[in-house]
Amino acid sequence: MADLAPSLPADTARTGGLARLAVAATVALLFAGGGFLLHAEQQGQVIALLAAFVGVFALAEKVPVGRRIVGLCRAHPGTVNLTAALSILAIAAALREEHYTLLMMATVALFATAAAGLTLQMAFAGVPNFASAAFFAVGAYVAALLGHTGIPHLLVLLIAGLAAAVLGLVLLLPVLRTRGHYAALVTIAFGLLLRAFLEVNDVLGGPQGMKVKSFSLFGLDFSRVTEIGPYDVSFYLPYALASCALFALAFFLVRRLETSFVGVALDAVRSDEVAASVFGLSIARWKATAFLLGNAMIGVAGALYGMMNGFVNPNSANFGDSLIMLSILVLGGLGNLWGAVVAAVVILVIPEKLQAIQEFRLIIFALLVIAILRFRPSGLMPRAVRDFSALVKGGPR
Amino acid sequence: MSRTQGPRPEASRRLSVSGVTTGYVRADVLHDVSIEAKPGRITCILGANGAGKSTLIRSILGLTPVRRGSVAFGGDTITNLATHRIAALGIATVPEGNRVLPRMSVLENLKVGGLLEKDRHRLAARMERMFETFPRLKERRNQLAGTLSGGERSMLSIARGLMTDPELIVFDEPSLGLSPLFVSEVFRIVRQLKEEGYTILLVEQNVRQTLDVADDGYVLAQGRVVAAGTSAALAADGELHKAYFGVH
Amino acid sequence: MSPLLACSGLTMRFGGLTALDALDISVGKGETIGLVGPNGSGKTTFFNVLTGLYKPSAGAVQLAEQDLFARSAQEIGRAGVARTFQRSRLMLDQTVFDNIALGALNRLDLSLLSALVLRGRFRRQLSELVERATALTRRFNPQIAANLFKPAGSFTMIDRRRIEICRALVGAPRLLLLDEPSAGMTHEETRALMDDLLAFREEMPDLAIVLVEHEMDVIRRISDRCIVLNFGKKIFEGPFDALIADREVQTAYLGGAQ
Amino acid sequence: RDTVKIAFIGPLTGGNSATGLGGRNSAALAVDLHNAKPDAKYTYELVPFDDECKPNVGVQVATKAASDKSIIAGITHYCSAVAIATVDTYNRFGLPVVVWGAVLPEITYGNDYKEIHRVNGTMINEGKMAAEFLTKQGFKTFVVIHDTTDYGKGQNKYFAENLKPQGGEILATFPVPPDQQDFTAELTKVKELKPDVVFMGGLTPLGVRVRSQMDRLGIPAQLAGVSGIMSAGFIEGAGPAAEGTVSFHNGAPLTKYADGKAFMDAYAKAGYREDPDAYGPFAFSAANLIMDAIEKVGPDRKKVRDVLNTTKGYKALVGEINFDDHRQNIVSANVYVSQDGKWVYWPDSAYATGTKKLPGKAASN
Amino acid sequence: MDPGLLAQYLFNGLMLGTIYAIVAVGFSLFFGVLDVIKFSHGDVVTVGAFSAFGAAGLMAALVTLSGPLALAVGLIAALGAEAFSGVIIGRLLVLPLKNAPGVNVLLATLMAGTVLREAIRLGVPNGGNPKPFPALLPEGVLKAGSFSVGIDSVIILLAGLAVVLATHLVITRTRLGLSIRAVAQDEEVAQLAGVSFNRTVLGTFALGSMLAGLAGLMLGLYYREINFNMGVMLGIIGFACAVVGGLGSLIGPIIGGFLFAGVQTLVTVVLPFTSAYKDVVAFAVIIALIGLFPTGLIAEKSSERV
Ligand SMILES: Nc1ncnc2c1ncn2[C@@H]1O[C@H](COP(=O)(O)OP(=O)(O)OP(=O)(O)O)[C@@H](O)[C@H]1O
Ligand SMILES: Nc1ncnc2c1ncn2[C@@H]1O[C@H](COP(=O)(O)OP(=O)(O)OP(=O)(O)O)[C@@H](O)[C@H]1O
Ligand SMILES: [Mg+2]
Ligand SMILES: [Mg+2]
Repeated sequence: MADLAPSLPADTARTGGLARLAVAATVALLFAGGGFLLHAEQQGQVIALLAAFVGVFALAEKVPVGRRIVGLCRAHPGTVNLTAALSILAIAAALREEHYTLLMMATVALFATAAAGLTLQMAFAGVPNFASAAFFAVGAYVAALLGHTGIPHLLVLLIAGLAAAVLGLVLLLPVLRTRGHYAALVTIAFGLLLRAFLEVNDVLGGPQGMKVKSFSLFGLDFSRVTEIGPYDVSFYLPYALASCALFALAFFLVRRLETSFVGVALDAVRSDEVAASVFGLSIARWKATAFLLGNAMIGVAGALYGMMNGFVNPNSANFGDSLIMLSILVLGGLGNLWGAVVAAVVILVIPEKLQAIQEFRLIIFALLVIAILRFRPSGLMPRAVRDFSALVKGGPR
Repeated sequence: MSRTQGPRPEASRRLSVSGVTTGYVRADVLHDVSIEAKPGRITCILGANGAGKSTLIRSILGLTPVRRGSVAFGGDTITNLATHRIAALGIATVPEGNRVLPRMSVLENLKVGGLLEKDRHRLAARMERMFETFPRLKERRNQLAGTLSGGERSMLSIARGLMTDPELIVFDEPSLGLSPLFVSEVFRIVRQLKEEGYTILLVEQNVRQTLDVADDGYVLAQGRVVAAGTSAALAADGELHKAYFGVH
Repeated sequence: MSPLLACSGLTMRFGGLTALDALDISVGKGETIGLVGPNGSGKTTFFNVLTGLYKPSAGAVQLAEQDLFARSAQEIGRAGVARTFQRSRLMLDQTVFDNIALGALNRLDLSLLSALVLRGRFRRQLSELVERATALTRRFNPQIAANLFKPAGSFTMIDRRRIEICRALVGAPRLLLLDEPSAGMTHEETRALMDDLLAFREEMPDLAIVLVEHEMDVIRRISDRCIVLNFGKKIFEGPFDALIADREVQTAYLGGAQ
Repeated sequence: RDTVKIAFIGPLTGGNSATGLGGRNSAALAVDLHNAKPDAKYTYELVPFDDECKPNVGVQVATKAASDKSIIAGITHYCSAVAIATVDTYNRFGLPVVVWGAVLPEITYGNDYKEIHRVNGTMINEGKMAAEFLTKQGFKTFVVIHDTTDYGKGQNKYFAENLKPQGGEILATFPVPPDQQDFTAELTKVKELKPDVVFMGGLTPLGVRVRSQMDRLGIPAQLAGVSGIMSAGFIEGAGPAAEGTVSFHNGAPLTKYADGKAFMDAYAKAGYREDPDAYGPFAFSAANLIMDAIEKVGPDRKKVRDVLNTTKGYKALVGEINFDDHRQNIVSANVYVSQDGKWVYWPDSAYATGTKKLPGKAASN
Repeated sequence: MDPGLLAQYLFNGLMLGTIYAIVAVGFSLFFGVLDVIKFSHGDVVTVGAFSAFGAAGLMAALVTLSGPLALAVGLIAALGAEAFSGVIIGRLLVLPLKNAPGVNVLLATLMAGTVLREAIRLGVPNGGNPKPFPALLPEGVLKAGSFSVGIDSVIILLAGLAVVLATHLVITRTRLGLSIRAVAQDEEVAQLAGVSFNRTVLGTFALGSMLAGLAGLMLGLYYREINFNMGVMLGIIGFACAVVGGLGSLIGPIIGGFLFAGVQTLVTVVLPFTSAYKDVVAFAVIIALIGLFPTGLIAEKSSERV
């Protein structure tokens, strides 16, 4: 998790079965913990779990074995992702009747998907976006508008993404012309603007927003699902699965881009515009690509989120939620999508688990985030340097 | 270049680094390094790229924490003292890599260099001197330092370092990026400063000219002192050459 | 035949200051020019104008008949002009390979399609590039070649310099601009660097190089022709020996030293 | 006695937490008092949730509460935006809830969900009462300032609708964002228009700002508010300037209630950090309503729901509770005026008896 | 339109602009020192208002103070509390994070803001409710036809402008200002020149926060009402003004402040029914302006070169 992987030579990393087993075990364990956290209700359990996670991270840092395992995880992304997918399915199956848990699971997945979009924009191309919640909401509004027209909902998701991207175009010019805090302000302003507009203007339901039709896939209306085969399940189960699938897709796209020349180009554009342009890269092209693609992802996630909640309103476009998505990105470790998942759990689930402390939730949550930023400045799981050697036959000599 | 009027410091304090080990996150860079800069003399530190010269300078100035060993200036131990305190003790520095304050004008850069000097007149006089030595800086007085050319930056960073009235002056590769004309100018300045009684610690790549001006010298290689002595002796020393071909 | 690079009347002003004053400079295929001059005489500015980082105020620039006057940096980069920077510009927290790859990106397939789905093409280009980068860096220092996927920041100044030169070479440019590659190096290190450069020279006979240096030995060793700038004007053009002899150059640039 | 869980949901953090916490305390008080009864069949446990006055958070906690089988019923929501967003959830999971503070009509009238009840009135009563009362007082010209949330917009809608038949005239309407700080621009415009009344459809913070800034700009007009500003906060916040502000709220003053005194004493005795605020009594009544229903039929959501549905003539702190066919308590709004640092029931006020004059009056005639 | 009213609008606009400007100047001060956006600034303003409120109230409760005296107490309390909280935030948050990516600091300070806000809400009795701010300035209004302003407003306006100006002078003219900017641009060089890094940075935090404290006090005095939420929107607007004006200079944010206030007022005045859209318009204007002036109205002089 910490960027210590490079410290172990490529060949040992490729030592087969045993290593893979260790990796699989580790990941499975982590996810088991996560699933349990989702489910746990007693404050005691929650605290214990949190402590456990902190401990794990500490070990991964401090203890040689921990570092070794971390290294192995880095070296076997395939195994990690496969195990992760299986674990998620397992969790979903185990908690199939737990409405609330599944709802949170879906929420985490969808926010992580949005974070994947942000990753393209901020972690790779370095284009700030402080209006992610706004684009998220745009997706949901599109879903609200098109949900009940006969258009198949998969298509609606696509259109939602498209719409978010297109709306992003409005900002493109100012965002491309400047950078840093100036670009940040443009997006902040846009978010506030959009929210205020939706609230004041009644065409899109005004402050009350709009109802969104629940997602249905090939005629199967998700919110009607009550059992699968012999099992009773929560109608949130299909949503949870769909959301995780969506995240998997986003994960796949982002990782592919990262481990390609496009990824190199984006990183170059972020870290040195001068050098990048001197060597023939078009800054505008890559920033635009990242910004539009990212917003599209956010929009799609937002659409599904809207369909799951059954409504959308201006409130969901507020600055605060944009910051939540941003926190997920930063706390997870800029550019590391598994980090984003962990952070999403921290940001979205922990506060819910803290219901017992009621009005003190917000302040404690804020302190928690500060602590993370303070003691893990590069996030819970910093991004590893791009190592192509796995993709090259024999690796570099 | 003659320094400004006013009492000239009879440099009396010696800088002594004893058994210093230090480094950065990764690993130690200096291993048990001991050097001395005697009052009123020019002491040079030579060594290949990455030998640890700048790291040594940085740990003397409290910019890179000393892990083992100690640094003393005259009576006071200055090991890991806050940098601005060390500076206030009378150590002026021209840091590596012609560093300037980019969003400030040339003039403001010099003013920053003179922050320790309370006396307005001496400040003004010194500023004039600098402009005499580096006419280019005078022309560019109001240009943002960040837009200066490489060499102009070097000039500025030297001039800034000389704006106070210290006892010891530390130069880390002052001639970086300077044209031959100004390289020799820099060495002239160094010699001059010595004549005026300042103590000088000089890091340079320009071995021949450096050994010409220096009185004493040390050679670093892979973070260790591999040779020490009078510059004359070093000039003859074979170790020196080894040290240089020793790298990569 | 006409020269590879032909600049005429090239002028660059910064407010009141004229950094380049009606420069006529031409560089032939496979030629190595030593560009020298006092500090602040306009050498780096010349590079910045050539590579499109500054928009020239007046003049004409042609690279192999292609008009490059006031073109965008990336157009010029694509046209085959590569450079290093006086103050190193590596992306320190990215790998050596990423840094070097940047030099070749504009010749590679950057379409989203091949990045996402048709990976075959990408993988082929990738292994080629890794080959090239390995070969290139090994020339300078096998240590670099062995650690292609380590962050550039973990290397010493001199290795970073080398990496930067490799980045400029990997795209097989027609014109290579080197801005004080030897700054901060000892004579020996400098010599080693020059040896490596000359070695490449052999392999790329058509590559034209403009080299800015304050180390006269370097200029002597590798330049076919020398140009001296002062206050943005060309005050000398000719072989090295003539340069050394030239009065104006001595007073303006060399001083008593030589 | 075995334990039965009831959910309380309201804004415990953020801008509306004052009312939210007041509501929670009142509900908690109800539970404690009930548990203290010797003849109670069950011991009740209040499970509070924070909806942050955010719809999406609201849906999350609503789901959490509703899908928790051990929770039998809920006392839910002060913010309309949240309440309207969560009705589907309660309906789907069959959790009977009693809304304790949100006043948007659609919450009960929007659909016909058997699970949704409401003890407090809607903004319709408030708007109607406001229009009638103000015109009856002889005010003719009005300027409306309302926030752009559904609350403010609704208040504006129903006030305007009811004002026309009464022959009042609205000179201008200023929709403003709920978190706006500076109203001098709007109010200067108002100064230009010289209305008899400024009608303020918004919450306490807005009300306080408008009131104090009217004062600063020397605008003589009468300020009329809505339930949103009927809080100790308004009086405290606007200070002396609050004097003479009228407001409409579909609850009678505690002192008017039979058990009002008892409630206040018990509340004080329990020593909560926050005041019950305007909606505390409703939360209190809702809690009792639910607990009595459970006492009747035991901890079974369906049964409890049916009992609640048929509530008629239930004696609660806030007076008789009678649900109409949409399980909406039938209440008529009351007029209040802020007098000597208190909200005073209009009929008892010095203004009604004529010993004091509403500030706007001087201007209007 | 009646000139008196026109004057009234003008004055309101000026007043609002001054308030925005003070907050904005605070932002660009921090930016100037550490290249970080200290997003907790808005809430620090709130802290200032509340500490002044608390102190004045407390004193009033103990002894009966004359307006000016109570004001002094309030002022001292506000500045004190601010200097303190500023140093705390600087020490615990910003200094340790100074090498982390800017967005981290931004996030950390945002959270710090939340902490302050919630602390006030929970700490102050009934902190969720707005509080009346005592009128500590001389009463009385200046009237001219339909134009009327409180004497206190005038005082506040002038004080505000003075403060902004003073800050500008400190930064551009004094040794402190020089050290501050030096530290901002290269802390090591600054230290080598004898400037204490910590003292300078913490000093700046104290200074900037005291600016916020003053702003808070003025807000209280002007609106006669304060609440724990007041800093949020103010913070964002202040940030917007600072950036659109140009982070390079201190004049930029001032211009930005008056511009933003101008737009808001104008929209309300010209088309009342659209007053709800005034934020929409104002932010649209911001976006457009950045599009036109990528580095702010007072463009940052480019100091980067290769
Ligand atoms: N900030 C740093 N972090 C990690 N390692 C560093 C850092 N700075 C220098 N090093 C390493 O410390 C060693 C010594 O570096 P140093 O700069 O002291 O050498 P030097 O003799 O000054 O070289 P030069 O002649 O290039 O100035 C080098 O191997 C370098 O890689
Ligand atoms: N962006 C700029 N703004 C203002 N002046 C500039 C700018 N860039 C360069 N200059 C000035 O133009 C002149 C030429 O600069 P340039 O960097 O080309 O000199 P150089 O020949 O490279 O000098 P050196 O050998 O020191 O690198 C310098 O005096 C410099 O101050
Ligand atoms: Mg060095
Ligand atoms: Mg140069």
